[in-house]
Amino acid sequence: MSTLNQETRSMLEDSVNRFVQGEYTFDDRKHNLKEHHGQSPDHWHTFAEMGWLSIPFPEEQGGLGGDITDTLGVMKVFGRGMVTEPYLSVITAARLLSPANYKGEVAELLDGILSGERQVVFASEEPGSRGNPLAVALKAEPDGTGYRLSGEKIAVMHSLTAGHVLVSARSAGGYTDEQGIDLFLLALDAPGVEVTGYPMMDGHQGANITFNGVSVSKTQQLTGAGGAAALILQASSESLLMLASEAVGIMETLVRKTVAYTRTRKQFGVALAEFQVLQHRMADMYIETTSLANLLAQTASRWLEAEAPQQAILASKLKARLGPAARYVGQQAVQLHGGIGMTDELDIGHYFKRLTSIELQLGNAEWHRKRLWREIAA
Amino acid sequence: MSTLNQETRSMLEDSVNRFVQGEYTFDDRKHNLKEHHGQSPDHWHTFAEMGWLSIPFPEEQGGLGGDITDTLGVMKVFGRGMVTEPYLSVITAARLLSPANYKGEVAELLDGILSGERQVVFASEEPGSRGNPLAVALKAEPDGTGYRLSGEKIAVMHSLTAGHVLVSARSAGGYTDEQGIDLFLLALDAPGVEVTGYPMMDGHQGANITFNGVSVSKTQQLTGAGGAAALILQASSESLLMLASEAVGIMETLVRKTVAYTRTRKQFGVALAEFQVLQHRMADMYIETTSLANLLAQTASRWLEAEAPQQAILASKLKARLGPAARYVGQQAVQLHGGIGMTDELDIGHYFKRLTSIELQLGNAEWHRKRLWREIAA
Amino acid sequence: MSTQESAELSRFRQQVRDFIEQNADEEILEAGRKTTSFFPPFDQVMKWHRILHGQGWSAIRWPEEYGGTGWDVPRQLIFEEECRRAGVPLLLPQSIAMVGPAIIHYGTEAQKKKHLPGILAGEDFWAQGYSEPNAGSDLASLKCRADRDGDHYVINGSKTWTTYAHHANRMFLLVRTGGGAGKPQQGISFFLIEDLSDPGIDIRPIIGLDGVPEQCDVFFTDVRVPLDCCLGEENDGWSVAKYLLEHERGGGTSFATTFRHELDLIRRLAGRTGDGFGGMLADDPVFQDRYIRLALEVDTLEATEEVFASMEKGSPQSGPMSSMIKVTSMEAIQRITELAIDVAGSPSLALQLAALTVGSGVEPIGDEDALTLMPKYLNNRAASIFGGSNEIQRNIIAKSLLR
Amino acid sequence: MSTQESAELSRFRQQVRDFIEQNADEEILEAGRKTTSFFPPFDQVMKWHRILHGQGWSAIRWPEEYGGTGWDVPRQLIFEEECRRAGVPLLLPQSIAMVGPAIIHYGTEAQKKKHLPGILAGEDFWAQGYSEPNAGSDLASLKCRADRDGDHYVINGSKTWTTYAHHANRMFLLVRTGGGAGKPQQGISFFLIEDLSDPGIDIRPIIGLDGVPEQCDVFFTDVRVPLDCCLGEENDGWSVAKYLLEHERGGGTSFATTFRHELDLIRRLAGRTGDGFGGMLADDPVFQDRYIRLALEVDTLEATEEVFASMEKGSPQSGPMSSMIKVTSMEAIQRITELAIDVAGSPSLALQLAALTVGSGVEPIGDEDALTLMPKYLNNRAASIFGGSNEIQRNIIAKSLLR
Repeated sequence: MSTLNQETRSMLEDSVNRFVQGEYTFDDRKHNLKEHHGQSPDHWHTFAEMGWLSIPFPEEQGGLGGDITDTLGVMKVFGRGMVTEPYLSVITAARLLSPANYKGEVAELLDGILSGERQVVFASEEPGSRGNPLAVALKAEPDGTGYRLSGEKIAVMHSLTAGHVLVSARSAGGYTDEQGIDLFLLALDAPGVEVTGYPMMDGHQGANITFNGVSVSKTQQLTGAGGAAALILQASSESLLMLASEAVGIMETLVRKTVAYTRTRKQFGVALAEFQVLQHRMADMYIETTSLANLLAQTASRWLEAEAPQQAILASKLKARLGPAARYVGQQAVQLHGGIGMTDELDIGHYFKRLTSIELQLGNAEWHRKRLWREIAA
Repeated sequence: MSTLNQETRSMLEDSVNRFVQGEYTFDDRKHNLKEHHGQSPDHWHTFAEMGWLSIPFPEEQGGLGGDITDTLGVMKVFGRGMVTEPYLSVITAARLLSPANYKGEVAELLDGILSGERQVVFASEEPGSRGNPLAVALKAEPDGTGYRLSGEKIAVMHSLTAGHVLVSARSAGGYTDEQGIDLFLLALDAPGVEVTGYPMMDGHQGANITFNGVSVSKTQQLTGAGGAAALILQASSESLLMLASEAVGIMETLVRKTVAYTRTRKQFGVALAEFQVLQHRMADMYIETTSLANLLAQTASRWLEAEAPQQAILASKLKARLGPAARYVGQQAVQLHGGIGMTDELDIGHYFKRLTSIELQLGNAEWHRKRLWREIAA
Repeated sequence: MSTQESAELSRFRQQVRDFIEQNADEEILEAGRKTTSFFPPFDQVMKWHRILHGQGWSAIRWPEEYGGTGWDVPRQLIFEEECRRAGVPLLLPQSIAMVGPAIIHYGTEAQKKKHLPGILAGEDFWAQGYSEPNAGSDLASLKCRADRDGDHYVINGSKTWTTYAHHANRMFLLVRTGGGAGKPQQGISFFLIEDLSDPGIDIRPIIGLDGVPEQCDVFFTDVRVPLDCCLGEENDGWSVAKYLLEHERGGGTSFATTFRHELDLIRRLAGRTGDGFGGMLADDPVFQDRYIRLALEVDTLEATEEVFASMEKGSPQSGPMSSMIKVTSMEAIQRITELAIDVAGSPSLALQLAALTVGSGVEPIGDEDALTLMPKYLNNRAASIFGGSNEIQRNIIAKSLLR
Repeated sequence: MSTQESAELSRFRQQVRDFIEQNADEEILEAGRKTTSFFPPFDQVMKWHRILHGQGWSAIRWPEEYGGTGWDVPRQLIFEEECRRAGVPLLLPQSIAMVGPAIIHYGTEAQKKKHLPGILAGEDFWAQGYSEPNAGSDLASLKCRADRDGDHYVINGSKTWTTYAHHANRMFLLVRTGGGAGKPQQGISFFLIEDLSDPGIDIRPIIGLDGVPEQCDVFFTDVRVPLDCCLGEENDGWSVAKYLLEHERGGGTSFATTFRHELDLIRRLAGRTGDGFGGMLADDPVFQDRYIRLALEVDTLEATEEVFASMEKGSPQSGPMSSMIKVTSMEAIQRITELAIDVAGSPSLALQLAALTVGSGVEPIGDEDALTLMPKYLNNRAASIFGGSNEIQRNIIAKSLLR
């Protein structure tokens, strides 16, 4: 169960709701995408001001003292609004700086993050690593005072507005080994760091980042040598948890909008909602959505008691169940809207695209099912 | 394309139709199952008399001079009637005796088969061999004048009324190797042959046969030592082809009967056929059935030009496509009939059970998909 | 997926485990292994019912004042988990989970006194008479009727799909007592019939796809029953039926626990079954993928059962979620039985009625774990038909969405 | 799955192969690679059309007397296989496969003379005007109307989902010319519009999910066209439309050939894509199983196309089978594009409109084969909507079964 009390959680969710309904309409979102690549500084300022950036951080570090499950309400509403700001990316990356590493530069950076002035993101995925955060090929070769990093990270989310990046690298062990992975904090404009940014089809910002023998010192290393696997798994698990909540928010919205549309739209002189085949399709959209919502609720209620490896399994289950649910609901929402659902003009297609993106990020359902089998077979 | 002319084929199909409609009603079938384990001597006599047993054998051996594709019309109508007689088993086994081995005892046996007096079946499957006819573990150990056979065959169809069995055994090579497989012809009452017969849930007769060091001579060996793979593949491919035609006959019947039932049966005061969800279900039953029928038609038209390995691929494709089609059509026929479809009293459930049996025999769809991948990857 | 369990609950679990181990004899365990539908072999499950009653554990969800255990939800689940683990049959739902709670809620004191002790003790078995030959999922159109004649009703008509009526001594049923006007649900009463040996009652078992009788047709010809056999108000039987239905879905056995047991069995079998290329099926990633898909469905179902259990019944959400549980659970078990026959392959085609009969002493042909798989596959085709077909459930969900 | 080919056909195949190799330049091949929908990039596909016309190969299914090739079916298929193999774009269907055959069948001599040469040569491109804002799959309810005014019609109304109207110079469309009585299909005429530059015609491209305009809204305000623009009888346009529809399904391009090409591409990519555990996706049996399932669907579709091609059109079987081809082919390509994005994974999420533009010179981010996969997935969501949704097709099939 969550750390914050119910009242605080409700207050937070209400404030997010007001923001999305008041300042993040579909038209606002379009404008934000056009003018700010979907990452408006004003919005980010609001996020900080409303305390959303502080939720899962200890009070002694200026946070609200909540935990990651306390952010799920925010994510769900962000799903409804298709918010493209880097909330998930920054929160899950920043959690790695706190509390164990809260000192010196790291503390300064975290303070800046909570106040909305600075951003950090986590670069984990590599070509062919699918959802496996331990499939690290990027090399960290020891040299005198520190390490030299060489390799490539892909699908790094929201580095556009970030000053720092956390990057996983391997100093020892074989590909996918738990031992031998390190986590480094470095500035995105450090020499040898080459960022190729691009917009994604869901309106979010992505980047591939190449590290051409980048020098890092040992003070930039977040754990003891080769011992970063636990932190990396944490970031992965927490990201998956938050993504699932966003997906539920989107799917609930699609069910609601599709039901509403079929009541008004007529074909052959009859409202679409009168056709039994479409009724059953919507019943199945409801079943898929509610299934994921229930699994998420149960997962959240068990999250804090679970150890890190257990959280990884819970997260994989969520993502594995999310895949088919998101695909079905997204596709059927488009199908039941017909041609208009295929257009850029209507929000439906954008929800669908965001769901598709969530499905493929951090490992798709197929990959997570493989991971789950390995766990139960082990 | 087939060897017999269209007129002969039509005549044959008409005669089978008359038999099924006149002497093989659902009640007749029940009686036949109760009194003759589904294998009435009278029926078999008819089969011989009408020439159905002679279709795919050379004229010089007393056959009609057709090929295996000429039996597909018979099998389709047998599907409609849920005929439980050992037609497929005897035909595909007897084809292995002809024409290369047509001499001496074999010729005598084949003559007896065509005249309906004798029967032979093929024992191929073993525990864990799934659909792979080359997965032979049954041992053929050379001893002086011949071999000693030790091992087990399962799911041997229709040995109840057969006097002889063809059995695949391995004298050399590793499990699933093409080389080193032999095919022996022996009497089912030979010493050391232990038959455990049982009825199957579809009304057909099955048996597990254990070979406890059974002595066979070299004259009982159908090919050169270790060289029976081609014949074995032939029996497997031809069985699959015939099974597919039976399945099409059943599925077409289920579509027809389900459509008819939903027009008369009412719920909430409305004929079931008026419910759009059930209409679409029937449309999908039609699509699955017609897909398989079309694939079968195309396969049959290409069969004779194809070499043995190519036939094996064509057969695997058929069986792999048959699986989901048969499952969907069978299940939906029961579902749309509701409770009554679940009873022993109505024919629907029996069609469903026969389809389920066909699905699982000679390797299910999953196994054949694996075989197909191995072929295209090779 | 188990989280830490409190010491107290662990002690309780051990207590349950010990009791089952000491009291479930081989016959009962054999019945557990040879259960191929939602309804275990009758004689053995009733024997087990009476043994549990001796311990006061036959009605784990009833209030204590009526002889229930008074256990909280975690204890109920632990009890069921241990039952599944040990492989004892689950008690038949008709008496304990269906008519019992309805009598507790709607019964007069006299009705409670008369009926509850026999249910609790496993002395009586109640059959359920809802469906009729021309009213499948459409209960409201039922025609079996009862006419008043002095201080009796006279029942004429028939019921079908009545599970285990040929074993039952009592029966609850819906009959039409009111006139033809108004909605078809109106004018229906909920009757408790004390004695099925009445000569006007004719019970005919129906052989199912699996070759055994489980359901029955029941015919009533001028059957006289006293007026006080009516549970709840006359003509208001629909309310009782609806209460019972929702109670059954929410408060009944956890499907997830039962289904997980089936998946375990399949995985064991796959570990012993060749894949036709020299390996074992359990090592085939395609099998593994299907297995995990289904395990995930079961986990998700468990989550939904949890959410539903904590939900206020009769709320706008509880209706569609109850239908969703029916749809998802029945589709899950159907898909599980499909995986089962796919793993078992052609050996599952042998018809082995004798080996399936408890106490027959007949050995199964082939793997014993495979013996039950085809009967389960066939029997479970009914899961999406009975108790309101899945089509009806989706109609209900759509209706609530479009409201 | 190829059987022996006759020496004559092999020579023909070689001739086609040589011609393509010598005539398809890099721009055309790039357009082939960057095709992400049923409609290749316009400028390049029309350029290829004109090159084929130079060889007399632009209308492979037209009769020779109208400038077609007169090829038999095996030659048509070989031609298309070779086109797919080489990766050249397939010609746009609207002119050659749709309005062309309709003009051949229903046109007056004057209409044939006026329109066929431009279609054949690729000088004209015809847009199709069927759907309207409030008549999606329900064509019969269209409202765009034409009123007679002397020796002209005056068109008012609008059309939507008009593919490539922004590139077209001509348009065929269905308009309402008759009164309101009778069936809604009655009173519809099939018009041929010669000049889309008329100021009363307003064409507005619609941006799709994939970020590019493919469809258009087209608005008509007092557009005057001569009376002889009507193809077939006035008020009998429904017959023309139906003829065209069936012709399109049966006689058009083989979907199977095209889809097989997509599967090849996915398999290649899977051979280069890591599975997250140190292996390659192509070696994963779960991928292999999905791949074979889809390959089988494509093979089955090919068989159905063959059966349909040899079937008499207008027979009781041809109607439902035509709908079945629509359903199974569109579901097959949708599932193929799903496999594609699952294989490509997160790299397919990058939006790369510039790299997708032929001749832009912009290099794709990541694997070039993965560039088109997401646009294809998104674009093909329309496959089950346009041209009579899959729901409509299933209605048609059910109707014919229940007849």
